[in-house]
Amino acid sequence: MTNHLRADFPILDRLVNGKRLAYLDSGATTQKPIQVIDAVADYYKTCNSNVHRGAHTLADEATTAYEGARAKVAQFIGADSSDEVVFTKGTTGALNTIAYGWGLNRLQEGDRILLTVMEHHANVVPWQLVAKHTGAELVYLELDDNYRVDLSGLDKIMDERVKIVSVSGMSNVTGAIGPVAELVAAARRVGAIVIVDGAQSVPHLPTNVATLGADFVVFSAHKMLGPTGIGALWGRREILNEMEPAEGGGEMIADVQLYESRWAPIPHKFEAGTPPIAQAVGFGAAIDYLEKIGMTEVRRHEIEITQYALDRLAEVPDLRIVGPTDVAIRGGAVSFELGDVHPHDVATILDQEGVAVRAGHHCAKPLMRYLNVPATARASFYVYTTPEDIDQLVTGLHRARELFGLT
Amino acid sequence: MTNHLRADFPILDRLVNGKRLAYLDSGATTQKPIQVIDAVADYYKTCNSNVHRGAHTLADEATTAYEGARAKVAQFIGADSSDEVVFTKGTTGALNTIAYGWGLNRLQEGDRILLTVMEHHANVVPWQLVAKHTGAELVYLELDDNYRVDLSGLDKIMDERVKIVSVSGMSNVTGAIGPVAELVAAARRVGAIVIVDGAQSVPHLPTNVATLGADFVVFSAHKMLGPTGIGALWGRREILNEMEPAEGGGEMIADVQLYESRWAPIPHKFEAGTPPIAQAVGFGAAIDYLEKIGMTEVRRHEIEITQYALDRLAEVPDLRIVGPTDVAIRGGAVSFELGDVHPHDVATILDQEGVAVRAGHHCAKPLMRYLNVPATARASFYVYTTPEDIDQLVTGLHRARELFGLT
Amino acid sequence: MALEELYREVILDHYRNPRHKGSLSHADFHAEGLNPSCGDEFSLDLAVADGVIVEVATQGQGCSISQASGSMMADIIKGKTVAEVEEISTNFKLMMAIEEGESPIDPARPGAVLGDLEALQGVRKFPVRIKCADLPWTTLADALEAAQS
Amino acid sequence: MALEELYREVILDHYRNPRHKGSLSHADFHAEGLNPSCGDEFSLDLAVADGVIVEVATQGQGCSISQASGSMMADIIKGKTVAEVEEISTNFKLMMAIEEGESPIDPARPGAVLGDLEALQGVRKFPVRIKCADLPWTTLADALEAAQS
Ligand SMILES: Cc1ncc(COP(=O)(O)O)c(C=O)c1O
Ligand SMILES: Cc1ncc(COP(=O)(O)O)c(C=O)c1O
Repeated sequence: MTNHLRADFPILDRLVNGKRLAYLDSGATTQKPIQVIDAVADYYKTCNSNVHRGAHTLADEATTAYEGARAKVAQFIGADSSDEVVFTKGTTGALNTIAYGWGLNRLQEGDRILLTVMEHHANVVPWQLVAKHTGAELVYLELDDNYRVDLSGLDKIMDERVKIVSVSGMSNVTGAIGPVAELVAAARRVGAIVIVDGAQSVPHLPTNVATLGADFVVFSAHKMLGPTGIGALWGRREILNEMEPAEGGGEMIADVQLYESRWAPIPHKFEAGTPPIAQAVGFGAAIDYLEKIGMTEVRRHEIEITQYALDRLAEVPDLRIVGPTDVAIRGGAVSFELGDVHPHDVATILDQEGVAVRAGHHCAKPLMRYLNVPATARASFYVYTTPEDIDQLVTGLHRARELFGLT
Repeated sequence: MTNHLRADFPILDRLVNGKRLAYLDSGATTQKPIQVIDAVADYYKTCNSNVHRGAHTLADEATTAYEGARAKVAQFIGADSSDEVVFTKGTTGALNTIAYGWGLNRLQEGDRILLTVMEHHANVVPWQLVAKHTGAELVYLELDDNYRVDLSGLDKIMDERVKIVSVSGMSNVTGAIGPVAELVAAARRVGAIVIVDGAQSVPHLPTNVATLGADFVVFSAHKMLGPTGIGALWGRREILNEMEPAEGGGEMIADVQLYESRWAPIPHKFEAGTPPIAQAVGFGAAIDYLEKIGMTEVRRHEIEITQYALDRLAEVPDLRIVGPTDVAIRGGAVSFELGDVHPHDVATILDQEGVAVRAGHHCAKPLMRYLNVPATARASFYVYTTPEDIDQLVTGLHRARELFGLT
Repeated sequence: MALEELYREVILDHYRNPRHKGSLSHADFHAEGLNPSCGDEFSLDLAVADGVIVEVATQGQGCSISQASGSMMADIIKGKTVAEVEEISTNFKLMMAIEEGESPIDPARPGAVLGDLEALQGVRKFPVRIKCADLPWTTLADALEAAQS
Repeated sequence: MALEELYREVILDHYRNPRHKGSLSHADFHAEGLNPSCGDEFSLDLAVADGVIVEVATQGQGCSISQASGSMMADIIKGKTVAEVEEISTNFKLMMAIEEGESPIDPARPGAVLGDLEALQGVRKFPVRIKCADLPWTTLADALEAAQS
């Protein structure tokens, strides 16, 4: 398995500490193909302008480029129409938009927000903030022995008090795929809305919001070959129509009077201020790139490379995978522990070998506490990852064992 | 007066409708020099990675680049230290951060937020939203005959009920400079905090937050040669320390437990989620570019070009400037009306001549109502603007008069 | 030249002297249109008797294109049946390429199918301005929808 | 090679067998340190009598560098006066280039000024890890600040 895409990614040619770069930190952010880098630069060189408010040619071209990117995002996730797609700062921005726009205006004392212990801080802290303001409370689903969300108590937990269910489509720590379909079905029965934190799932799994059944799906461009500074919030039209905006400012209004305002139609209602225009253009180019590969192929490659990684890691003594080992139920974020070598030491040693991995709590402290691991090292993959990267990782891990005198 | 900077701006070479581009819409967003465009692209090509959370070389380089940009912004505005600078989505994002972080947590029924009728929607709507949630009320200062904020009633208005004063450093419609020093002095007496919407003032006037006396200054990179998708919030350390975060997520926490969390120190407390990293790098490059020119020179050029524009526009019959005509008290956003030719028609006609201007309410509907003009056309300038651009504008305006049969 | 075709005499005349300006004290149907991106406004009062639009009054604020389109619209729909008005509206949208299909108007030989409205054909060369011309017609559609329900 | 210098025998020994581990039921001073960017934790109990640190207990969680640094610190400060401890702390920070100034340690001839701590010099080649080595010392400074006030 060679990887013909790598030539598109300029950074993969560089050396790190004199070694070939094995970039295994795509769960944190992916690298960008030249097509995306150039799309952003070309936008600035040829039609940069503010959008929507202008009657001149550049403004029109910029608006067309920006709205064109929205249409690409909508089509990529199978949305009914572009105006169900709101551009945000990223996944975190999107979750806060829902927490403040929907939660702050509708939740009441006694209402419940159902999360799982595997959520990223982005899907925990906004709900804590809104719970504090509204008097709503948080409830958590736990995990089974296979690192999957344990649904055995769901019927008891899912009652009329639950107004929001928010779950990760794929854990950024264990790689486990979230039980979205099951939660959607259960939430429907009590009329709760379902939010999917798609930061990891949308880049790695084919996603179709029309068949998914959730009410919101949120994700970040920078984790799917796109620029930093932008993400997307997809919402079901009826819910977006009735939801209040979280932020106020220009572009999101129909009228502003001194003491009150009326909002613009969706999606603009949720896009206060000058949006990340060049970033939207880059996001669109990233989607073009992924569409060209095909998301089925992206997933197939990920299963293949993850299987290879799990196999090779199994050869390393003292190494324990923190996550499911069946590739059918997981993505390509592979957390592990290596004997008593602290993950930060693992990362430092690997870095000397040119291998980039994350180490720490991965913005999932509740999960780390739940699993009773203070930290993990994590290797995570994307379309450009090759077996050679994995081999380099394994070599580095042997070096770590040697340095720490593990035998 | 020729302009030796123009060669740095690739877009200025293009033709619009077969004509030389005269880009007079810098108040909406400025064009970007190649130095900024390249800084963003180079970041993606050489050290792209997520920040703060990594123990590998790329993550360290990305963090250094990101925090280096923060230091540049801090130094540019004369801040005591980098950690008083928070990166936001833009001015609008920054104002919402203050409205939710400070306002939502501290305002109470009966408290007052003092604004002026010349504020941009970004400095109106967030306060309306927070007023609705807290029961606080909005109070407005009006304008004098010279389009400046009328301070004659200030002593009566500024009492203990006023908790927040938020004012534009420079109007994006009239160009009038805001009375920041006077409002700071008056606010001090009653213990109100003062926010400066620096979206227009920071790009165009030398700014020193240490001598300004305000508590917050907010601005957008894209209006000062930088990328879209990023802005900055400067806050006085004590206030940032006691202010609650608006958004929750990764990076902004010291600890997250299931039901409560503790925040990271400033500035990270206010930067939930993956920040706009590449955009920060571009913002830093924009500041390098401006520092090389020097903000005194930026202002000097703006006075010169604005004076030239006002002189040449005075030659156009039926043209009325909506804003002060004394360049000492204004910046380079020049709004005008042309007889009964609607501003959108003016803009369309100018566009055919290659001249880009804005037309409409400029996200300042309260001001338009106050001034009783439904819309204006606005020509706005920046460091690359030349007299030739203005001449082209004036030629276009004569053509508009001709097409509308004004004599 | 495109600009001369856009700003024809008849358009400027409707812009400066809008027909049927005002409001009706006894309107049967009322609708208001707003183009949030530019701020143009248009409001419409209709009095309808036996399926015929017997009185029309409009008010608006905006560019020459939106206001002239509204004035011309008021002129042509007065005295027509609701069904006739709907046909006119469709023809207008076809002419302006707002709806897909063959234009009822041969640009080479302007006839009288849409009367003064045909002068708005020049807007087609300015795609961002088409929504200006369309504002009164979406307002009309809102008013008629209310009439139907 | 840099990694061998970083992970010296003595560092791994302190990491695996931290000295003075635990807490004091009768601590005079207590402080907790956290490195939010990596999650490393360190807590420190001190018993002080007549300006002398008579007892030390530490607890922590984190990488070998932060935990070894804490263990070595506990070892060296026990039995010293507060003034002596402050000098050690300064010397440590000079050695690690955390504070600017000439290092008290000649890298060519490791002496006994800082005892085992000198093994941490290898960290200087890994700038991002310096804050790991420093965590126990900032915690110590917090504890001593409480002692002073
Ligand atoms: C005075 C003023 N305030 C606020 C803003 C909002 O800035 P942004 O759209 O970059 O958030 C602008 C620009 O549109 C402005 O001119
Ligand atoms: C599962 C999950 N949710 C949310 C986020 C937050 O995304 P962002 O930092 O782009 O806002 C991440 C990535 O860090 C993630 O992996």
